[in-house]
Amino acid sequence: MLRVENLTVKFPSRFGDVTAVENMAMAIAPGEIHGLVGESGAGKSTVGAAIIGLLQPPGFVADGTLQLGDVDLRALDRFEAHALRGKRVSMIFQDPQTSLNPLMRIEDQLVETILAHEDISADAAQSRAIDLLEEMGIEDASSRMRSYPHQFSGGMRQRVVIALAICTNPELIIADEPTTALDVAVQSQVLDLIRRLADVRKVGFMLITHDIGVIAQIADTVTMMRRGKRIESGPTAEVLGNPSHAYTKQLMDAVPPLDRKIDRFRVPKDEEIDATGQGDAARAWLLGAERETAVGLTLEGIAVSFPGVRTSMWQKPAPHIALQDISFVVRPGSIMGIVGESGSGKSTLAKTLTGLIKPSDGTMTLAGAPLPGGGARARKHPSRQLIQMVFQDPYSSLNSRHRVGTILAEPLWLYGLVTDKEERRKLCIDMLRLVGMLPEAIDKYPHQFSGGQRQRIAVARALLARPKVLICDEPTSALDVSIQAQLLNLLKDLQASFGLTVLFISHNLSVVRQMADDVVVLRNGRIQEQGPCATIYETPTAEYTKELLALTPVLPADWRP
Amino acid sequence: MLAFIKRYEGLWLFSRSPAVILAAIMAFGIILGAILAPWIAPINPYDLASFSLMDGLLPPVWDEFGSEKFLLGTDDQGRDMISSILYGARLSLIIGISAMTIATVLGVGLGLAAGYFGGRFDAIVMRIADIQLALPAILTALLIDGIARGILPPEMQQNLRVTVLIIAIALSLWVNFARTARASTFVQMNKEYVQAALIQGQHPLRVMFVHILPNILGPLLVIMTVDLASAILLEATLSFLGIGLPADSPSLGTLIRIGMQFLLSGEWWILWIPTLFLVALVVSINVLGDFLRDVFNPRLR
Amino acid sequence: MVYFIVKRLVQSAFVMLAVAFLAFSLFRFVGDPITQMTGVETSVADQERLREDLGLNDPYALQFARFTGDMLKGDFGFSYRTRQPVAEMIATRIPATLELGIVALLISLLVGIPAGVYTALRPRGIATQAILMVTLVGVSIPTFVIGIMLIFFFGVQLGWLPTFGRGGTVRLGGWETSFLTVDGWRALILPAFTLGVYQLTLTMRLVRAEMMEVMRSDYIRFATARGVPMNRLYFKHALANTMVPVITIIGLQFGGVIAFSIVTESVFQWPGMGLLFLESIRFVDIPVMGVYLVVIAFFFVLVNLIVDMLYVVIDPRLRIRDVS
Amino acid sequence: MSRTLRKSILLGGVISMTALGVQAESFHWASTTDPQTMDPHAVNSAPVLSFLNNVYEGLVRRGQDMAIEPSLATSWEPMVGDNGWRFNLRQDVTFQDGAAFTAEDVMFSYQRASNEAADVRSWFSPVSEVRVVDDFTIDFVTSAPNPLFPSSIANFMILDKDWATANDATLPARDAENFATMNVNGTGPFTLSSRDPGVKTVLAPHAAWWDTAQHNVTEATFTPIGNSATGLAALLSGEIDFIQPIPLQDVAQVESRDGFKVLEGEETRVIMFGFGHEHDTLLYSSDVTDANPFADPRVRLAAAHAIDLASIDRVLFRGKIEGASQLVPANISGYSDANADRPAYDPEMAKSLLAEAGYADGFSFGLKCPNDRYINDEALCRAAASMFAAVGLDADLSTGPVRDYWPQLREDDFDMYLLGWSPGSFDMEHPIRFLMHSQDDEKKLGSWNFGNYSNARVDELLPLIQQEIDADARQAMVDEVVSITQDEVAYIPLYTQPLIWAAKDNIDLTQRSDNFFMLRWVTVNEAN
Repeated sequence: MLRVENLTVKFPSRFGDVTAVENMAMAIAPGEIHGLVGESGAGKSTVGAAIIGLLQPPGFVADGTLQLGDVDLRALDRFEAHALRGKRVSMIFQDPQTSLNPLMRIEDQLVETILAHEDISADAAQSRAIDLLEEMGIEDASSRMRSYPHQFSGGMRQRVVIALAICTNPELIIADEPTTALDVAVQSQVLDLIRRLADVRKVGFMLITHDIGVIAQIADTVTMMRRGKRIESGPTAEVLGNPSHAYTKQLMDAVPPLDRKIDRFRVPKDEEIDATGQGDAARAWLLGAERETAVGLTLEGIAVSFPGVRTSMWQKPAPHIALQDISFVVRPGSIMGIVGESGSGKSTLAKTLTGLIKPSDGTMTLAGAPLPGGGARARKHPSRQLIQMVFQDPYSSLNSRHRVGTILAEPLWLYGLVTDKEERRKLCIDMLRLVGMLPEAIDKYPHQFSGGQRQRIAVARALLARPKVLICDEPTSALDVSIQAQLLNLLKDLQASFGLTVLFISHNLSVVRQMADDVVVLRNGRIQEQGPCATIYETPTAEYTKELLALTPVLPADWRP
Repeated sequence: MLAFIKRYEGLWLFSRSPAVILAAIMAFGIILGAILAPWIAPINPYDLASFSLMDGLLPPVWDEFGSEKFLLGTDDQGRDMISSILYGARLSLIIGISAMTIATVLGVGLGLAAGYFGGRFDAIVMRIADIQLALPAILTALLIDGIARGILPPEMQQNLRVTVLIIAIALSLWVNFARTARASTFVQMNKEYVQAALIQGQHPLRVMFVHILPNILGPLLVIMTVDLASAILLEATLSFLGIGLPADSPSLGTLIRIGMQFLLSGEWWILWIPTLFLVALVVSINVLGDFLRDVFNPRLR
Repeated sequence: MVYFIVKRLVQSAFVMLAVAFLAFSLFRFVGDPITQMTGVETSVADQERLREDLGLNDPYALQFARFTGDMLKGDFGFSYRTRQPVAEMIATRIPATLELGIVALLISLLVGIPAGVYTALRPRGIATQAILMVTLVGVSIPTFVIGIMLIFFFGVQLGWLPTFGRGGTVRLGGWETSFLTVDGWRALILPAFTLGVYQLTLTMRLVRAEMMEVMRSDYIRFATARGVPMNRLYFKHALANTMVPVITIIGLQFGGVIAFSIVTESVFQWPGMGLLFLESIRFVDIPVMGVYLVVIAFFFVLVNLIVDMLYVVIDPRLRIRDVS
Repeated sequence: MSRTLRKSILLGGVISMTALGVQAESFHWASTTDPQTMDPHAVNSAPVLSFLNNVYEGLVRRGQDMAIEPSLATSWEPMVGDNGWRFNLRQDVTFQDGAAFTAEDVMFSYQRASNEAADVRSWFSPVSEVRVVDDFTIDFVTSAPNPLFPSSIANFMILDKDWATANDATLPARDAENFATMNVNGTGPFTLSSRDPGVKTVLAPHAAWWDTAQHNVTEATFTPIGNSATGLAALLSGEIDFIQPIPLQDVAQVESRDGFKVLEGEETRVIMFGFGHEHDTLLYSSDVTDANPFADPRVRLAAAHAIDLASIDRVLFRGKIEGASQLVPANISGYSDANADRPAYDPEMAKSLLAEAGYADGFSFGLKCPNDRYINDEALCRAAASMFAAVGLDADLSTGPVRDYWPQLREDDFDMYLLGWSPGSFDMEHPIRFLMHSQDDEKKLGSWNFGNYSNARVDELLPLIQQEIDADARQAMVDEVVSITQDEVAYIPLYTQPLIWAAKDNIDLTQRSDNFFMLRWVTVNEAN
């Protein structure tokens, strides 16, 4: 049905034309779910955009064949192409929060789309819309349809998005990371829906994703891309289960398993600078004075609530409770994993520990001493130095207007650790080596580095405060899986070397499994379950934990290399 | 890599847009002329002994009655138009740049602090901004002018005329900066690098000025440019309404006000040459502002 | 919703009070009204007596208390210059300024929005570049110069349009309108255009920027991917979303329109509040100046209240609570 | 009331374009300032008095040549046995509301105008008593002989007692309005048909006016236009028939256009420089701080010789001004023909005078000028400062709007200043009383003599001049005063302010030198 051959997409720039996709080839049959996999920058979204004719200007298709059934997509003019969109090929975007026009009712958006392509009455379009929504699993569709997008939850919205994409019975749907913004439970439902549509309606899907677990779960066939080129393609089990290409192998090695803990990820030697062999001075410095004892962290009955938004003159707004009755102990020198879906309060917990948010109740204890919360924690409080944090977004966690050297030296002078400027610089350079970066990095700006490199710099910054507790808030969720593997290896090494107490926060159960000694499962601000990592993963007691574990996509056991 | 390219990219875009290059040359030329006025102007229009009423109302040199001594003619006082314009541009730019600078410092300071501290402080600053907005630029300027006239002795008023104008214009411009700085600061406050600094316990002033400020400079720079243009226009408008600068130390606006008397009388050059000059200056600043906006916000390209 | 409006009302009242205070305290400094109120032959003793009569020798605080107290009672005092009640003087001038401001705003919207949409949709077209350049020049010429040029060209040289005043007006109730006569409309063209040019440019640029932003949003891309017809895409989807921020700014601008009408009214001898205000400055007519400021602030606050409510009408996110 | 439907068509009907041209006898005129009130006694300002002279009348009035002629009084003579004047009133005069005019109305108007609330009460300071003799005879008793009294009350306008009483307007409005602020009831040739303050005032002829109408105006509309360019544009585009004044520089433009004419004349206002005579030191000097050079008449004379009036005339005034030798122009009674010479432009003489006085290198001083009071006032001062600079008098010029200017003068805050003076009584006595007599608050003399020029002989002569009935004797005394003040250079009179009006060609009107515009002399001819 869809046939792509020899596709080349170029983007003109002042350095000449940049080739985003080169010699791409693929084919999708009706009812087939074809996974298009690759890390960021692989050009997979560009392929999708080229097919539906929505390349961001000034990008253009330079060469190749794009054939949908009997139609040569490249031969269409502007109007023909637009008429084809929706009618024969449609698209689903990543974020259901932003994919719907906030000012229009769901009904209007659906009816408008149907009427744009089919010559039927508005009533007929409306009843089709109702049927569709019900098919998508939205109950009471005829009245819910009159709602605005913001009145739906994220998962429901993605169903609406799919309904919109499917309402004109297209042959092909390009789904660009359709589940990346969703929690596992919702993700699983949406994936089921896609599967069903492919099976029942015989719609061909082009499923663009970076998540190998998702591909493994539903894709019939897969195409692996890297740097704009096709690496290999074929039936999913063949390509991923028995990778022949070196790159595919690497990628599969880097995927963290859910059901067991591996010590270190296998990472190609040339891509990882061995953290153990370098940065001796920094290592010595970190291991120096007062390093002998690791410290523990205890939380007792912590609750956080935010004032609600006032909407009535007479009623006091109900406070929004973000955390309630959170008590756990982080053993000195251990890694505590915090797992939860979005909205579970895990980031609030990190902010509470770091003093950004004041708990409304409960006590925190650091190394036996009480840890004041929020504004009560003085700027010079010793915990400021002892607790350091690594953030989720490597693109915003480093000040883009400061050089790496400035960023790294900040904790050194702030806490008066090293007073001599030259020494600070030397130590920073050595610390860069320790986290696997080249010394030249010190005079560059953050945006000159990739996400993984920046995350290493962020780790170096945290270490330069000589912390005893390191809070990692989703440190790898913005990274590609191979980079994630490297960073996880680094964190493990550092934790082991310096006896750090680590709080590792993530929504990704597989990652936590690889890192944590103990685990706390959070949901809606409450602890569902806590205990040693292996216990929780192997014999969960809470229903919620069981469900989470069941719904997390895993690679079939027989693919394991 | 990104900032480097961006800097590079700015230059690259610049080199590709002739209008922007022309504007830059024009603005640069006028600014240079204004700076060098005391050295390059044929006469000093402030020195009453350097010109004579006898030379009054001469048309530009290309007119049959023009004199080669006065390339762009003279006004009703016998002042050389070129000199008046150069000195006028000097004064207009001094007023515009000073007002814009004060507005920037005041607005950005308050906006940053409001965005940083939030809560009650933010509410107070925003209410003050509301009040300021309810009194649009011209009214603010008229008010400040009024107070200054009331509380300063007359002889000081003469000397402080420029200062009063600067403050008046600055006050009518600061809200723009404050609102932008506040909004941008709110965005930055949620960025993780700011949180990192807060967690480390860095001093609020350091967080505001060393961390946040450099990251919100882009939009502020655009406002600065656009507001420089508005400040110059506002000065001209105030002068037209008769509350600008006195005629013996004319800014471009005052020159236009004086020239307005000759709108219908045939001495067109007294009005239109300074007007053309003012428009050229403001247009080129605005073109540069547009360009900066495009550079900082690639989506508008 | 009710709470939201009440909150805005309280804030507005606060702004009004502050402006009233400014109006009073600042204009007290403008100059000595007495010399303006009396002729050359009035003796110093008579002037002093007049000053005493007007309460200008009373303590400052007492004068302010009297000023705000009277104003709250609806007594806006009498003009020093004409001895008429200020409320009446301003009230008779409000229609002229409002009609001018509204027409100017309409011009700026009716031309500015389509131009903004066009230039956003065809960012690289020659027409777009031309429009951008023309508006850039338009925004760089002082308003009064534009006005004088229009008078000179259309009034004096061509003789097509009146050069001053409102032309024929009709009184409807207490409202003197120029909308009902041909003459009135003709007189309105030049001043409204003069006043509207600046706003037009701002509106156009704002719409253009917002529109370009919206056109890149996911929901527009999604709507494109579903093949929603282009016109519907541009005007139903994109423009509606563009209007949300645009309306706020237009609300803020309306205050500017009214204030800038001072200049336009002065050039066209348009008998509105601005002209009255300028005359009052010349004659140090403090009560009129003070009340004018308060009225301007009132309009500003009112328009922004309306904008806030419009906002709610346009954007369902503010109207309907999120159920999730 | 101010509903105007001139040529206006309600929308919804057939829209037809009407010509904007003016009907034969309706007349539109404009001036810079709106009369602030319609009350003839509330404010003593030229725009009000000028405008209301079309509506109200006094006992006497001025003719086209400024001469006093009978108005509501048919004749007047000095009282016998008492100081003062008896006025015989005109009979069969009616107010615009139809009420009859009698001596009671004059008495009432006197009481109203001399009340504390009236701004014009100073006109009556010489009056000690007013007596109604009969319905048409009234006596104004003065405390001393006062030959000029009849001509000093030409602007004293009479309103109807019953009307004012009935409408609660027995006193001029002071800090609030009253009925007379917006309404009129005079005996004059025109009455108010609508008024929109600051916007438009429409007058209609008073059908029962006692005098023969010389005008053919059926409706006259006045519009204040503050911006002179707008005003001129309104004239040139045909929207108005007449405007007063127009800027000097536009005279050529108006004259060059078909269908328009310029009326040029001289006002009675003389523009002059004054000095801080009694100051011990200069206030604004950077070099002479221990003396006041202007106390020396030679220095003052040097300043006078430094002024190149011919250039000022040519460039700033386009040849429209006449030099002034004394504080009144030649057409004012009491003008001293014997002292008609003014100091010539002679920079060398100026320099030598300065050297003689001990200031060979000149000195710096402060010069104050208004910038919105007289024609070209600011430009004049800048030109003068430049001319002073040429002889070594380094003037530090400061200009400001008149609202700030008078207070500065009253506070003695100047070394030299600019002043224009128009004699309200159109007699030389007026400037002597206000500008030349030493300051005397009690007798209210020398009240505008800001520099306090003081000469004992002048002070001595003023009361004699005021009381002298014999014209020749009086003129001799006036000549002496002028001579003294010229010798001592009490002021530097510069020129008489020009008066420039513009009108369409088909309008005939009279330009009176007090800048009052009288509708009763307007004829609207057929437009060619």
